[in-house]
Amino acid sequence: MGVHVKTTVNGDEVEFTCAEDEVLLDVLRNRLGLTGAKEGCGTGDCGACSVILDGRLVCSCLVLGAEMQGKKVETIEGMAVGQKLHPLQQHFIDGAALQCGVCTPGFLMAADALLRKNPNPTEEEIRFGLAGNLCRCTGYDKIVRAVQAAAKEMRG
Amino acid sequence: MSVDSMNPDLVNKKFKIIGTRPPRPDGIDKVTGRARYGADFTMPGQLIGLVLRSPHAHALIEKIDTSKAEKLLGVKAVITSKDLPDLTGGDRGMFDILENCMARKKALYDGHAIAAVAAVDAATARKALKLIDVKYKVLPHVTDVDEALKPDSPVIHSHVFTEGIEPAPTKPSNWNKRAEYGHGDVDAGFREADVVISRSYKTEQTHQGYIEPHSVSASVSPDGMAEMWVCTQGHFVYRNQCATLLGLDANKLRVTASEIGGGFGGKTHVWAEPLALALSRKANRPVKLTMTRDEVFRCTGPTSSTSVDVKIGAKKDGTITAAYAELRYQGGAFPSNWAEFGAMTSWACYDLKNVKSVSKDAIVNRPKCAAYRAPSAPAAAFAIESTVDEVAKAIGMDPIDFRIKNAAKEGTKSSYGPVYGPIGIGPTLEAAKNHPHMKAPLGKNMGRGMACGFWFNFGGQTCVDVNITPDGNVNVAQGTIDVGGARAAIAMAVAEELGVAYENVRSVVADTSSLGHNDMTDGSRGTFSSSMAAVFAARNAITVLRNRAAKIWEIPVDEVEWKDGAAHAKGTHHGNRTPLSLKEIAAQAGNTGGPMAGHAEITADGAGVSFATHIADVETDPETGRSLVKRYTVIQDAGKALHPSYVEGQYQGGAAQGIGWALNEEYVYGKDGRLQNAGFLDYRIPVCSDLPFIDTQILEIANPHHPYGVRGVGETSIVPPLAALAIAVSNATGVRQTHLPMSPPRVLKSLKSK
Amino acid sequence: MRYVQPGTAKEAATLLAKEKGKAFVLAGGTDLLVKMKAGMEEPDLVVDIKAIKGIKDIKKSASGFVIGAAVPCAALGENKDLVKAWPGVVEGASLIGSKQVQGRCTMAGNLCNASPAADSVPGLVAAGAKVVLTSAKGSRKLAVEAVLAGVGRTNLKKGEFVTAIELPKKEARSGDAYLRFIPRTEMDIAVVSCAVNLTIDGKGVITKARVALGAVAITVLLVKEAAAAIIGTKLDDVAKKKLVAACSAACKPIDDKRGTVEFRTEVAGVLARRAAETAYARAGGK
Amino acid sequence: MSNRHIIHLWGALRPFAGGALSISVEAFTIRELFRKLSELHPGMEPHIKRGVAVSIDGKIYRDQWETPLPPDAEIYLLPRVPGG
Repeated sequence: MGVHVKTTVNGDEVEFTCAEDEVLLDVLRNRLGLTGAKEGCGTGDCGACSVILDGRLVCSCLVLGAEMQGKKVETIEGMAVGQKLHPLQQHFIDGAALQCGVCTPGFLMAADALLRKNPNPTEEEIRFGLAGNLCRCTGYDKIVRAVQAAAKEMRG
Repeated sequence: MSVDSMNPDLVNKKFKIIGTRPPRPDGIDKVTGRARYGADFTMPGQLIGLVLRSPHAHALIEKIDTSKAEKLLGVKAVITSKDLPDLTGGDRGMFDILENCMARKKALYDGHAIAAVAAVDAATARKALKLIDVKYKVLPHVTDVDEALKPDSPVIHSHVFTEGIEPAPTKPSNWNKRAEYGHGDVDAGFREADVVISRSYKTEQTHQGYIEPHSVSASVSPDGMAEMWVCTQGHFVYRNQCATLLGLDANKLRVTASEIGGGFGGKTHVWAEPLALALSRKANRPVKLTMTRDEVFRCTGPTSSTSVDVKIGAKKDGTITAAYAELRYQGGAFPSNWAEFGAMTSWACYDLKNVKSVSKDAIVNRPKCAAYRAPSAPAAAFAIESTVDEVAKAIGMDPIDFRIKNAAKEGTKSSYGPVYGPIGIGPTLEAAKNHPHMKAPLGKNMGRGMACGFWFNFGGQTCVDVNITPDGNVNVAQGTIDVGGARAAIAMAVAEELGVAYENVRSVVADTSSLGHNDMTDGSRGTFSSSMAAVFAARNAITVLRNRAAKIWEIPVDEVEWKDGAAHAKGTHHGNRTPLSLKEIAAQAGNTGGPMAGHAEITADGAGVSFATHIADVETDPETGRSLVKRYTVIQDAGKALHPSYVEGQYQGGAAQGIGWALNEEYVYGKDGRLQNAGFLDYRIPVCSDLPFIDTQILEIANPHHPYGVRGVGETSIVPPLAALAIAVSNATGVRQTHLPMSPPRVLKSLKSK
Repeated sequence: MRYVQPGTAKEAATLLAKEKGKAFVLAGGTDLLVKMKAGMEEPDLVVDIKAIKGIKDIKKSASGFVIGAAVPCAALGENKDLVKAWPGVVEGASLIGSKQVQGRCTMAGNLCNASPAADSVPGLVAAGAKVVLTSAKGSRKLAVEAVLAGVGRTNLKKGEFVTAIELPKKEARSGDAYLRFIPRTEMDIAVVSCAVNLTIDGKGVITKARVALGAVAITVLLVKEAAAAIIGTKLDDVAKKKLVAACSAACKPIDDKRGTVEFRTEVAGVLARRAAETAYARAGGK
Repeated sequence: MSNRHIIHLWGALRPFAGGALSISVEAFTIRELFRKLSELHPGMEPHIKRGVAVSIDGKIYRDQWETPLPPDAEIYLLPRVPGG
């Protein structure tokens, strides 16, 4: 029973053994202690568990841990560099783009994935880029504004 | 300190920190994934708890056989209602909560808990659930509010006889309560009217839709010592409820609130928590119980579906002569007062000579309703504001002028009884009238709607401790849960009072063993009441600090005053002393009397009622019935915005929830009484691309009952959107929309009747 | 449950053929894992096909495009040649779920999940796409519409799985388009959907057309009457009216939580008209 | 100074006062009011225990039973409304 996997998480090589039917989200949370990704639905409908897998934004609840052999996973825990917050993180705080904060890690991963592909998105591109992430507190207003501000800063 | 002894002299004070927008103390934790929510906590040796739920809407539980599940390797406890004996002492409300947590003789709705297991892991617990054998006798069910009120509806509780009707009924029914509010003579008022319009409206059931499912970790020892880590809007209330239901001493049950991933009223009473405690007690191991999203929708507390009739009479000059409403709400599988609260709020925006609201509360085979942001008010406002709009048009008056003419003001006898003091409905309407949004041109297939909303705010029991650390910084312990940035606002209030920098103050939510009882963060009370307590606690701390400075200086305390974060000696003898900073006083605390602190334990009454006006533009596709919101403006009175960003956030969040309710969110029950859309795929809350920016305008009409003039701001913002959008879609399509949500099939069908 | 990740299609097919219990192919997993989470499926064997050589590639050839079964939908939109040739197919595939789901889901998986509301399928049907099915014995090709047998059912044989989808070469003066109706702007399952693929002559007269409808019957429908309604026309108002009528007539929908019979029947026609207009414009028609 | 007040009742309390819309009670504080209401109309006691809000000249009190009832104040008893 179980699958032994070697993979890279936030640049660190990690090894774990998981059940064959265990999803990446549970591996991250229960085996690797990375609880930044949240289970809001477990069915890919809320985006709270978003991580970046080999450069693509995915819901970690819809990926098996067993599939992770030799992959590169990026999670919210790897977003800041040392003490330096990523501009998106800083603008989310400064712009009050979070209230309860439970969706925030997922939004930050999605926004990061968006800006890597499109450093200068329109408001509409931001809104559709983040449409896979549900937020119930903010009405998305300050989230979109924070992404705009971060994108501007990152473009220099 | 009693509230009335406060001096509201600071209402017009020039603030240094209040009104600015500093970062929140939990910000970095929340953007780095470090913040710990309900499910992010692990207890040593913890088991995983899972719940078996009824697949039937209404069924007798004839037999539960748990023996096979108990024998499964790795299963440490299995519980049924037998493990939760009735310890409520005749408190019917608590008994209903108990029965809602775990079905007793009958399953009352699809998803009602029947049994629960705790096992070494989730896979084992899942297997165990399948081994529990339940024999049901399926009973006829009812899920619609109007059906439930019919005489031939299947009776859900044989002990419920309609309250509030004369003579008292002799047969039980699903109509649990009738109530009536109002004054004057509505029949006479309708006779005076030039125009009378009657309409009937329906709203479907919606859920708060918080992104974090309920999660609790519980540990009970054989000596009665217990701990709970839980996401909740009120850890003290959860403690009290759980202690009552489990027969524990409240002092021995220590509850720590996790960060909360949204609540909006949905985390105001217990569901899974008593089950986790009972499992832990039986297993003598910690138990973690986390709901799935499906469970959140099927078996926590959504809000009522409603059916409302409205009749308004008005003269050609725009005076409303009579207003009548009958409100029918279902409260789920237990008796409730939701329709009554709807009746109380229904006409609160208006100054009416003749007004009457009748409420009928109904029981149906759906989950027990919980509060949802200004509970009961949005559906009532939808019906009333829609009819107000129609009457205005019928007499040829601009709907906003018609509202201004009839708006409640200071001295108005409210529809629920009392006479209003200074209130904000007029200013929000005037602000709306003058807002550029009202004059912006509309495109093809677009319509604009505006509507008002009212909500009672409240205060309640609150504690705050302010502790000065030896290095001269400040710790604040608050007892109300922070749902949207309140820790920042509370720290700001303390910093403002002490005259220190915001960065020198840290506020945390303390556990139930560290403070006295605190009411929940509900009723828009969190920041209102905790900031009031924080101000008083800080002022008490200043008294201590002045005393210590007096000792250091060896002068009378009357000759020490506190300003700009330091003790200043005053009077002719001492005026030239260098002020003593908080840091300097703190350094000498040990030899001036020991630790320094200020406390406040208060009942924060005087929250003051709240009003808002919203403006919405929508575009409706006439060929598909789909409506998109193109522009949205919220205007609301905040009294005083401590941290304006978080006040705006409350306005925007409430508006977005209301937009979802108006357009697409609804519980869909099948003929079998089962919920068909228990997930975020088909329970459609607005996504980012569904919404425009939501403009906000904060009015500040100081609340004289708060030291800084604060009013609660959390809830009122969800009241107007249902009506504002319904009116906007009606204007866009030319067909009055009377059934929410205005889902495309419903709107397209209404267009056929044009 | 066992999880295997074979390196060849033949190996995968053999594993699927030999399994006595419930065996599933894992490509993106965005349907399978949801069903597992809900307890609707409890696989004994999951065959992850993503390590099969070439199965994540998009190849352009003289006869069109070959899209590996494990190509995530997000990659389709990144392939400029594919977007240019088959914008409607890419539109459909790019509407499945969210950006997150896009990073994983595949057209082959979307097809084999056999939901009548599958977003990528009408576009493939309208395009005349074929699937390549591989078994231990070899491979065969099947028209996309022939794969579907009913709700959640396909005509694939045990031990057989999709290794690629073949899109024909885009004809001159042709265009395709896909539209779906959802209540929100994103994240929903299609309540009704339509894809149109058409070719015009130098005068703008439609010479060929394929019209496919989704979520209005137990499978995606290829509606020949709808195509006939516009062939030989310049998509004038009369032709559009006939197209709308033909599409609505072809609908055999159900009432469910997402929509009603009336709604689906009516909106199918609306979408067909709008999709045809877009396809016609893409073909160069004015 | 008179401490006699007209107390307006909401619907659910009226049956316990013979259907009256309001009753007259002598009391200086909310606590005294509740005590006298329970004595005069025992049927109201369970409601008071469950929670009654008191509107005094438009300001709503839920918990502060020491609050004085000023002369000629307008006093309404109301159900305690929950919040979200």
